[in-house]
Amino acid sequence: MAGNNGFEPVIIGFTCNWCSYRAADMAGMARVKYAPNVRLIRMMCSGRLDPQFVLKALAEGADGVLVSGCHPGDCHYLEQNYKTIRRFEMLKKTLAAMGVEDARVKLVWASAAEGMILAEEIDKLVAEIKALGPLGWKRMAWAPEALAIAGGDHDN
Amino acid sequence: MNDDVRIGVYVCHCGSNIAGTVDVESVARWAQDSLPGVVVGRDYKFMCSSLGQELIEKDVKELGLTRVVVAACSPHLHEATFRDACRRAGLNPFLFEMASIREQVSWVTSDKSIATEKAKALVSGAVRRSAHLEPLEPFVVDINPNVLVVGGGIAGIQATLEIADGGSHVYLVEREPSIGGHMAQLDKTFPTLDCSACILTPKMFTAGQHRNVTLLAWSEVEKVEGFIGNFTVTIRKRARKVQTDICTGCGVCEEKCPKKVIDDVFEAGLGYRKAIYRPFPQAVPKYPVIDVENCTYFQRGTCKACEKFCPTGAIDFKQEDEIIKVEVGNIILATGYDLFDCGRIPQYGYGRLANVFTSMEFERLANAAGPTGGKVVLRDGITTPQSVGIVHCVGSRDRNYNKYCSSICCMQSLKFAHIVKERTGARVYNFYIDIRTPAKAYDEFYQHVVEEGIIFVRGKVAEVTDAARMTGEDGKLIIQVEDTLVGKQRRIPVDMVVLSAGLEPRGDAKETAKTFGISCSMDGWFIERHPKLDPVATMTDGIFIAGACQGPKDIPAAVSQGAAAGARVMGLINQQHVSLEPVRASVNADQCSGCRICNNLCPFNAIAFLEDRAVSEINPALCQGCGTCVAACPAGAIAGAHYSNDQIMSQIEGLLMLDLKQPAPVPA
Amino acid sequence: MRYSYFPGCSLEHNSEAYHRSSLAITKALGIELVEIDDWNCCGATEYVSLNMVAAYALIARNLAQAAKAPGLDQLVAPCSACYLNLSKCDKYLRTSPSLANKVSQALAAGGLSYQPGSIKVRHLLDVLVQDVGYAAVTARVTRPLHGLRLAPYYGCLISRPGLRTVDHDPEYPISLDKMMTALGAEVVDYPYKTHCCGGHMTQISEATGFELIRQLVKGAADYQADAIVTICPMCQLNLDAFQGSMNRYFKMNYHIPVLYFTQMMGVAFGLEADDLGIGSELVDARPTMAKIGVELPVPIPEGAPKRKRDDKSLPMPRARRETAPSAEAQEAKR
Amino acid sequence: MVDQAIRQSRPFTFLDEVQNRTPGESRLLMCIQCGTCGGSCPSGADMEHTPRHIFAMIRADMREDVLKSNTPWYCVSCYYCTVRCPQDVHITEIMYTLKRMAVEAKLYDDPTAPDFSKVFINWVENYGRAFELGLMSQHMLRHNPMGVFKMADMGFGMVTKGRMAFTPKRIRGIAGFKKIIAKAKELEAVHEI
Repeated sequence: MAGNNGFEPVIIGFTCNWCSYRAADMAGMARVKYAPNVRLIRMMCSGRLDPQFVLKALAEGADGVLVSGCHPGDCHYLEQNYKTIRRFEMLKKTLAAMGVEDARVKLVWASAAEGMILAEEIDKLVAEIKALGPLGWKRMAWAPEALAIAGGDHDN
Repeated sequence: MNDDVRIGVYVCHCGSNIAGTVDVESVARWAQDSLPGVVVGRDYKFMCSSLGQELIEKDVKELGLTRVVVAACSPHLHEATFRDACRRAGLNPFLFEMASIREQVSWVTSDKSIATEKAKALVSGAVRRSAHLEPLEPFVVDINPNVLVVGGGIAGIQATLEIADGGSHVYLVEREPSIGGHMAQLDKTFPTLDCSACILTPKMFTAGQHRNVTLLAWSEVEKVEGFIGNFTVTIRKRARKVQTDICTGCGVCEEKCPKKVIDDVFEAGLGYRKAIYRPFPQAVPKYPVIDVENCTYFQRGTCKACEKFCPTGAIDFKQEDEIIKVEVGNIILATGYDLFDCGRIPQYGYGRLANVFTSMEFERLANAAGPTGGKVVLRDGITTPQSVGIVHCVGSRDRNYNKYCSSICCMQSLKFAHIVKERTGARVYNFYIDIRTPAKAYDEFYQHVVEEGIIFVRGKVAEVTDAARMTGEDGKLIIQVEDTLVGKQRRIPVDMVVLSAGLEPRGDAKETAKTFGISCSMDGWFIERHPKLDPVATMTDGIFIAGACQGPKDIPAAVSQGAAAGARVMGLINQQHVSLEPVRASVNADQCSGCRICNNLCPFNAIAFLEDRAVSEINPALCQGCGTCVAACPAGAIAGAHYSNDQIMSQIEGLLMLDLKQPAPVPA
Repeated sequence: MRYSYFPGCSLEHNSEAYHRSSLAITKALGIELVEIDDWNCCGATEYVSLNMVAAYALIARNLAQAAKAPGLDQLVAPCSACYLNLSKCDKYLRTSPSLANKVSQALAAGGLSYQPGSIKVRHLLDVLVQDVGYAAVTARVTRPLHGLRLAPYYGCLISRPGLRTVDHDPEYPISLDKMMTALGAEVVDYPYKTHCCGGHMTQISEATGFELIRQLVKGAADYQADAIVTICPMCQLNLDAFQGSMNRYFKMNYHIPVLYFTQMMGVAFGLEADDLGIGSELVDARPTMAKIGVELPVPIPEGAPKRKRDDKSLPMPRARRETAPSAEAQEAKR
Repeated sequence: MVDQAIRQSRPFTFLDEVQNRTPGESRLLMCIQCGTCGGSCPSGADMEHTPRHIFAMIRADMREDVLKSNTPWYCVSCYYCTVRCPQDVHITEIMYTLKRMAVEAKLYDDPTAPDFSKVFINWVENYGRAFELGLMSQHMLRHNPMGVFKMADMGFGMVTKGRMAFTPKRIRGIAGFKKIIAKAKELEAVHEI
């Protein structure tokens, strides 16, 4: 793999239980080989995505974030992924204001049958983030501030 | 983190499925050495085996584990298995967590060291999350014993009868005026060649008469609400324009109706029906419907011949659609298939060349109750063909159309060959790529047809044309094909061509899936819960599928699935109640500021605002656990059980491998 | 409307009539065709048979030349082989990185460069159908081709390769049918409409080449077509120039004129036959042309055959897709 | 990654070679031997082996027999096989590849078709444009001297109708054009797609 000095990004992926996590299952069953850089978290619905999860991931060292759910209109909970879209748009604006490149955070729809598509999208995302290089938020001076935002009421 | 958390980590080899790519021993050892809270890390050949489960149970008891993490396949496969093991060991099953290192690591990664690293990260995430898990009690709901079956083809009828005979009530919804489905159109059924109607009609009749069956033909499901055990289904009963309580099904109206219409559905476009009609004489229910679009009265305002002649005065031109609601505990979908439209392959000439027929047209042609009374003739209605070419795989196994095998066409084509031979003595060619006859007595049937002198040409037909080029071709249809066993291009003149059309998902399968909350495969078939081990269940509890809506299927397979779905539903009904995941949201009233932001977010209307206390409250019976309100609450007052902020935040930390404990000293 | 124009070698000489009629009708329709400066041969089907990189490099040279023209990003080719080669080359340059790399190195050696995807290659028929439209064509007709029975012949290269434009079904295209109908002609449901004319086969194997020509000409004769209408110079050459040799080879006596669709359009637009290059064909087209010199009375349709009382025939399947307008439907329209 | 490594470590087969030398994706591996190509081919009746058979031979590593076959040379590039192929095998492109390989290996039996291409190319390379009269006369004299007489009336017709030029036309930028061709041929020698 030709890379940015061998830079291998770490990406956190948020998937819903019904479509995109099953798409990952499907990609596995089909033995599709794709970039190993994404580590998935299962939630019941992409509507569960709290923007602070994304900030937390980036602040704690992830180089990018993938958010994935059922296709609009196919939501297991009828319409919650439309709320994901709205929330995601707001999140993007916030991230842009914080200087995070647009390509680092990506929203992908994948139905339970679309393992191939999810794998392709992951490959694309990884390639794009490789081209951007590490995010390195953790090393930045104001990272504690971001962490504070991200941490919120999370007592750990 | 809670200091007295004691976590056990179990890494599965899954034979070589995982161990072939991931260094499972090192993952287990590393987990024990480096992950905070982990007191034991083990690897085992098959964690899901009874020995693997016993290993967990033993550790829970002997080492006092308070959390269990298994790194193996997808939780969709074995989460329930390991939760049971925990329960047996006295640990609350929701203190169990799983990492999918097969589907997400070993099967999708080639490099062993990279795969091992990723597996470690996933295990770390699961371990960190598990520390924050809380014990939960499953949510128990009663199961309404009534069942909805959608689709009155053979699979739906079979499911209906299984359940109705078992004593529960079934609402059988059918879109067409009569149940029976595609099977009612067929002439004979392979491999035994018994007459399709003869074996189907008794079943249709029983379903129509059964005291436990409410038959809703000429009806469609509009809306489904609720969840397993408690669905509310809205059904549109379309207006027949005939009062079924007084109609005797005598058929006089049909006789007297002056408007003839080409019957695209039952006769596959090969025959006619009237504007008021029953698709076929043995229709169940026996009442006719008025086809408003073709009825002279509805189009021009005069006629009413049916009303004039109806002996009981059952015609009701003013009848309107009726919307009814039924309460059921389980739903079986048996919505069947559509036939591939042969006109999509222009080089086969269907629609342009008169004597090119589709398989369903041929069925009607061969059917004694069909437009020719069972005579196999050309489109002129009189000429018996001297030679017939039957083309396999039309629209199947072809990336230009459908890449899957439609599975019924080989046997169907062999059956056609036999019927043509038997009734006309014509020379019959079968053009095939592979002959697939894998079920009981199928290959014997193939042998039998070969013995009858049918000619088999191995090659996918390139084109069918009426453009004669050589002597002997004038006035014929010429089938151009490479005879692959000879290795030469051949042009074979015939009188009749039968295209063995493939099966396709219903044109509206996607909408149906959406209505019932299930998913379709890339090809458009409904997806089963597991392709081998759970073929009639879906990912949505309480929704089952049977027959060709799940994939191409012949009659025996469709019947098996209908019966299987019936048995699955009966099992649930007998349990009387079902435990649901306690993944629910709840409001901490002390923290709720009463801003009502969450109120409009819930599509299930589970959130109510208590005016007197000025706080929102969530009804756990209605909540489906998506967590959208949890993410939205500005005060952080809504807790999402099993997917709390704490749990997800810790999983993020774990996945990023933060704060690993110092490697434990090597034991002496 | 302005487009870059790639005439190709055939249109320079043996199919000059196509060149001339194309320019005449596009002018009549208000389209300006700007010939690419110093274009070269597209290599036909020959070059890629021997050298792949060189074949695509010399096609790419044309794309590079076209890209030099300011403000013109659409390139029109009337020759099907040129059209296919140009569009295929652009596609492979976009999808095959190592080929693209080699081709760009080769172009650089000649001081040129081309950014794949910057030129959209289109066939003349496609432009006339999509950008002008049938209605606009009909509006320009001053001498309707009433009474002419035409066999629309697409040939293979434009209809297929998956590089085809939206209008074309690889097996059963209908745009040319509709174009001819728009001129007032009657089209026959020509079963060979996308069959092959044989390409260079007359030069390689007479038996093969002439047999393909025979089928096409016989098919048109069987359908009593007054002419075959073509959109490709190679097809025209094979069917027209070799029709005599084919007749001799098989001891046949077919006589089916082969004309370009642009010539038919020009005639319908009332342009002079000479300006359209009519008269340069080897199979005499005068009898065909004579038919439209005079406005023939439109024959009264007998109407759709009614089902007789004792008619046992079964209904024909009803088309669920668009097909070429049948003679009946056309009659009904008039 | 690993797949690539395995592919590189095992012996290079004729199949690999054909696949590698076809632009885009040949999908040759996907052939199910159904014969749609052979059935659809307008010149299929005159081929020694139908395209389907050729693909089986390629898989059987029958390099010499494949390259000697007249099959690719009878391909008229009509693309019927390609659009009809149920497995989306890029048959016409593979035929071009086989032609190039046959010429390179000098393995065709009948030189008529390759020579035709060569003569054609020769004119193009020297003038930048095709020259039919030169092509046809040169080709005919070499391969079918009698054909010249048989086709004389056709040629005569073409000339009298002004459809045949007597002199080839040379493009202005012929120098640059030749450089492009030269460079391309140099790069042609490196076979990998």
